[in-house]
Amino acid sequence: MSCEDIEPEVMEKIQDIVVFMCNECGQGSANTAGVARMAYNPAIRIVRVQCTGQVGPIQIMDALNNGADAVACVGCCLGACHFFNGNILSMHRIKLLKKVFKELGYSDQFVNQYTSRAAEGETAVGDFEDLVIRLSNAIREEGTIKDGC
Amino acid sequence: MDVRIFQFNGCNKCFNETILLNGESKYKIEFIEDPKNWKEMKTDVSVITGYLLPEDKDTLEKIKSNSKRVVGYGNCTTMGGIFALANQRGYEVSPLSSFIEETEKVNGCLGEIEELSVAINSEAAPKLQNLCAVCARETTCDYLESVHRQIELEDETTCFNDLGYLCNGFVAKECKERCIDYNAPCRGCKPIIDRSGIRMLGMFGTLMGNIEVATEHSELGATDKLADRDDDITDSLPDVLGNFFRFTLSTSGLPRGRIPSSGNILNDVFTGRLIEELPLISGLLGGNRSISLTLKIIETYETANSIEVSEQTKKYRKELLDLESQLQEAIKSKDPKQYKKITDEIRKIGGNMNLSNVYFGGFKAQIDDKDNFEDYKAHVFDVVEGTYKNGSVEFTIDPIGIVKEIKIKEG
Amino acid sequence: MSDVEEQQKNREFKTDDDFDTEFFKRIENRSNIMKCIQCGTCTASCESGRWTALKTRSIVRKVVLGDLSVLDDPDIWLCTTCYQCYERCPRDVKPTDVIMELRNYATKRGNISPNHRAVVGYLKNFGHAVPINDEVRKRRVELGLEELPPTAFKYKQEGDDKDLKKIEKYMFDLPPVKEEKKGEEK
Amino acid sequence: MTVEEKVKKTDEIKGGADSKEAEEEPRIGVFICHCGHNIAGTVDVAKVAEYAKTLPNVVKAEHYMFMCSKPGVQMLKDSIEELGVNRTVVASCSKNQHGRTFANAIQEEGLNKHRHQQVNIREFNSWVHQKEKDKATEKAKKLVEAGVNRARKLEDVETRRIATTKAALVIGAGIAGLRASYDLAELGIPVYLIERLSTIGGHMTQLNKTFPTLECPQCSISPLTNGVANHPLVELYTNAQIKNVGGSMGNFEVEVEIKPRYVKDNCTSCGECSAHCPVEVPSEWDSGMSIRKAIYKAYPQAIPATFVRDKKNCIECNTCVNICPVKAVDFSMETETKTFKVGSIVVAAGYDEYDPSEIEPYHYGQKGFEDVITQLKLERMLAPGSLTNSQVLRPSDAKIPKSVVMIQCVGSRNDQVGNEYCTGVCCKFAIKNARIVKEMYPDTDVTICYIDVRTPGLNFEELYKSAQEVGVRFIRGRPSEIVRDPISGNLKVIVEDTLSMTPLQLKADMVVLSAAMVPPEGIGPLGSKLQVLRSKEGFLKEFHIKMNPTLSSKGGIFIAGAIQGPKDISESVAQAGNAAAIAAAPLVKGYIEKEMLIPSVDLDLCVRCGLCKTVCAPAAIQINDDGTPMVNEVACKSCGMCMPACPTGAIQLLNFSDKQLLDEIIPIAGGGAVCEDEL
Repeated sequence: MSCEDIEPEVMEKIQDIVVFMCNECGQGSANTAGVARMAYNPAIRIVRVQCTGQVGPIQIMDALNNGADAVACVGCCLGACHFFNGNILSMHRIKLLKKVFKELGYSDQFVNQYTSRAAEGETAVGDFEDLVIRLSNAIREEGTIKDGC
Repeated sequence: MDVRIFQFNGCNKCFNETILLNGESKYKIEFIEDPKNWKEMKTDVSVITGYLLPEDKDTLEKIKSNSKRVVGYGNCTTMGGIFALANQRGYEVSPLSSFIEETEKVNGCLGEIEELSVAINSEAAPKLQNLCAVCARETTCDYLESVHRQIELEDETTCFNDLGYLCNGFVAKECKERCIDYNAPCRGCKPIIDRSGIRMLGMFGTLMGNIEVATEHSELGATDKLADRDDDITDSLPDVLGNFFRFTLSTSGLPRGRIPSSGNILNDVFTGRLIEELPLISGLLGGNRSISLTLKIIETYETANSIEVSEQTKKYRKELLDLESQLQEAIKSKDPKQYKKITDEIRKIGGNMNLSNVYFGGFKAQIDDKDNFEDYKAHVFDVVEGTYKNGSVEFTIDPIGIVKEIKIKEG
Repeated sequence: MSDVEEQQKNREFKTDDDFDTEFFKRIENRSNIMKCIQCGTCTASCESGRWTALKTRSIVRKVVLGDLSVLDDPDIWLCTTCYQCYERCPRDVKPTDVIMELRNYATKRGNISPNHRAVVGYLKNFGHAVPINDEVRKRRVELGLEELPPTAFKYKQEGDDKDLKKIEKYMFDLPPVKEEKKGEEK
Repeated sequence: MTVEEKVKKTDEIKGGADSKEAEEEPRIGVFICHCGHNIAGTVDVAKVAEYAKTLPNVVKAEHYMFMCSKPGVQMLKDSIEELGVNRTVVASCSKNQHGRTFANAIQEEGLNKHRHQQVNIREFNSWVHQKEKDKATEKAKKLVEAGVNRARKLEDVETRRIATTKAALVIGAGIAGLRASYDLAELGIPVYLIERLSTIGGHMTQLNKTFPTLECPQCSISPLTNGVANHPLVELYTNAQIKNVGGSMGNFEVEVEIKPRYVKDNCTSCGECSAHCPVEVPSEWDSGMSIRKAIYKAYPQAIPATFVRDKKNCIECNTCVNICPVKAVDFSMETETKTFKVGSIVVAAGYDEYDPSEIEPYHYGQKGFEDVITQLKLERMLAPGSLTNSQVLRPSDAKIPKSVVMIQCVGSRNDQVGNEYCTGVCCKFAIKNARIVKEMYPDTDVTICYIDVRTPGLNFEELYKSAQEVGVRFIRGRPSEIVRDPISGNLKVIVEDTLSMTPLQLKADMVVLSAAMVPPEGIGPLGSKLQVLRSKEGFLKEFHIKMNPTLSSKGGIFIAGAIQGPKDISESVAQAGNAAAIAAAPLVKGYIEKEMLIPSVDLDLCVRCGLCKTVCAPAAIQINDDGTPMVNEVACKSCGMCMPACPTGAIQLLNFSDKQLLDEIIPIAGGGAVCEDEL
């Protein structure tokens, strides 16, 4: 499945996605994607952080509480974190957060963790597409996170 | 000073505790158990206890307009408390601050009466330390090797978190009830900061950072697709909400849950929790019969798994039940002296008013003849899937020990 | 097809169509199989392979490639499941487990080896892989034992027990010997 | 600086910024760049600028063709002068591209350069949403609003110069350590070289020939060993170990424990003592292939040339004390501890050869399997002046083997022993030795059993070819076991020739195992003393695998050679040279410039749990006696990993605090709470 297959009514609900990208590979890959003019969904909004290890559940919940449809962290590849293990720490926290969402009866696809490689724009765009597709699946199944509140 | 104490829904443990104020001559106290039908009159201080639902808004506004100051007393009022766990199933238990502007709040489960006096007199509250500062255990805060959910503590000097059990003490203030003294990790009823659950989640996620987990590739862009599947760690934390957000779910910033409700708030609070946590939760719930409910739950499980308890345990249990009926008398008569005496007795046996010391297999700390204790501990944690029933209590446990369904007919 | 023709056929180029990588996706621990480096430790470790034609490495290779002919290969029935290769594999490919699973697939296709089929037949008929003979029966009686050892089949006559019938169906009703050999089941 | 002073300093930085904020109201200048058509072609920049004007604290919002051009930068500067703008937001390209340009521009006008906020609306917006112009404009508005929100609370970040100690410490005197020491000394930096053993030179001195040119390693390394030993700026300490490491990048204090040699420096290396010593033990340096005395020199060319007494095996008969013509032997020497103040540390602790006895089927080291040896032992046999007189002889009966089988990947590429990596040098190593053996004994069958022959790079494939030419047999297959005939005692290697699908039993008079390179013994304690992180395999972890393979996880500590992972000599030398260069840079310059983008701790909120110390990869956070964390501002790498770890949010990174990030998140997440009572 690709982003083109998503129905317009679902796509309409995907308005704001906050993506925390680390200062190293994350930002690097998004810049590379930009330079290569690789189109992706305009709902993707990138926040620059020093390392994904800097992003805690606080930031993620802040984003969701302020209207984001989904949040993702994009860091360096596993084993290549520029600050040793920030991406792994972030992954563990997101794992717990996903579990919280499941326990609340939501889809666990509203928060996600990815990696990308600075030299490859397509990995960043792949992450974004994957994010949008997962979100669209979640919305199709049970609506957005904002629904019903 | 005119003090009116209002008991809203559910938990009346804090309301009962306010009986202790009754003896003091400087207060003119009125206890109001049915605030909806309260006849409005001007008052100096209104103390709100019990959990609050959206339909209480009008009543609360009425109280606010008639009072010089409003004090929220106890977790249920100030943060939603344990009943806010039902928000997981669509309830809207909300903190007092979301209805009216409160003047003071006294957190805690049970809220401390000394703090309440301070708040009523609008004195400056004493600055409290972090719970870890008064905890006998010592922390190294190293990355964890593994995470456990079972509480079988032999080690009395190492921090719960270092041992792989989740304890919210890092985000809690020092308190009187001190579950940590009874080998029960803190669940954070007096948080030191806002959104303590989320912060604690971040901390515990970090502590697990060294544990290797399986990763996978996504088909798009060939990047590591992470955090998708459960692993050993998340499996060892089967009830994140109950552990991290036991008292703070309504103020945690998490959205309201979408899991269908059973219709009964008490049952919804219990559903989804772990079997070994049930006695602790029922001890927190208050109600005039929380002791008998706790013991009922324990006994239900024991009978079904044919766990033998020692004579001493039986004696303690009987004493507790006796105390409960005496306590009800004291509450009825609003006699502070009698109330104090009985609660002290309960504390002596049950550890604190949350019954932290009453546990599966009996009483955790005080049991002298160790005849069967190891045995029934093993039984309890050897979770047995199935349905358990005993009189007014009926519950179903799934293979990992989560309560799937529970029916409690309130007596 | 004569032998010569078959040999010639084997020498032709194979194309992607000759392989079915999808088929083996159902194999457990597939990721382990995919990381095989074809070092040959398994074949060299194979106790059975020293006397028979079993080439564990090439079986694993065929699974990696998706060569369905491995299911028709009589070699997979030669493994004695001694787990020597499993122990020594430097990449944890678990070749023994792979072979066991291949046997399951092969059985479903009716490719069970005649010897194994015979064993199942014995089990079905006598309740034992090694049928009990008159001599043994006599001995048992002499020793004061029951004539038949207690197997499920001792109670076969109580035949109304549906559970036993059900087990019998799953365990012993093997697919018939297959005539056509080329992979049709996908 | 005492602990209190440091904490106070951390407070001051925070307090200083706060008070400044209180002094002046933020006046923000927003500049939107057209970037020709790159941005303006997709985003309606005028609308964005119009929107920016409506935001609070914005005193100027402009759009311009090329912000990075001279007039564009001048606009920025003018706004500071004319309107008193004290924070700037430029919405243009990425921070890497022109962020610095604008930051430097405002710095020229006297503003702290961290008061500039770069908003990327080109790479992150106009270039990737070229077909959705309306949405791109909306997104640009939100991004600019986020930038303005962020700019509002930006605090000044001080850049501080920290003087460095002009000296370096090198741990390990193998080829990498020697190279690094020599290069550092040549740059004019005093070097303390610490060696665990009694001689320098490391594993390289044990080799017979080096691939691919079959050169004599002793001859190649001796200029370096002599050069280092005689260099006026190098102080060499043998029998020495690191005891404690304090301080941080630029100013370390290293405590070193130096065990005595029991022979004074006036030793003339005459060898009388050794000749008369009655104790004989196997030589470690010779991989147990020869005998040494209790007072000994590891090998004739060993440096330092002074003899050394092995206290553990010495029977204290005092023969050597009496016989020494210069009275150099002194049993009363004691262990001393020295403290060195250095600016950089280079770790070149090398490797150990993997002990193959863990791999059960190969029976290495077991009785009856004496003829199963490792490559390093074979090297020692072949080396000049060896016990076998450079002959290859079977250890069991001292006969020349008629067949030699070499087994590759022993302990490498093996999940079962936990070494997933390919050591990378064994193929070359084995091919070299196979060729030498085959050339020495043309009648002997030499077989290499391999999984893959890995000989990348110039000259190595040629080596492979030359070995094939002289008749070395290559069999593709990993032997499953070595079996011994109980009667004749002959060894057989069981292997499948995977290429012909034939199981083989190879007759082997001698089996040589190409054992892996593994982290040296004692690397764990060393790593924790240095507070550097280690990889899963146990080697020291580099800062970044591609971009900075020489720096360890901690600033000021560099890694060289096989301690980072298996390497051959030339790679080790190359990395050591690089380590020396980057270790020398701050020492030669005399100072480190460090932006104080560091976390500050709110001691009221801090619960003294210490998790911030645990997560801090560069070990910049230390715990004081009272349990509060102390940030070492020099070591900190501004990653912010301590922030979410803190259970109370007491530790906050300057300019990246929870509140500042929240301000940025609010507009881009959709702006404001969705449903107030709930979320």
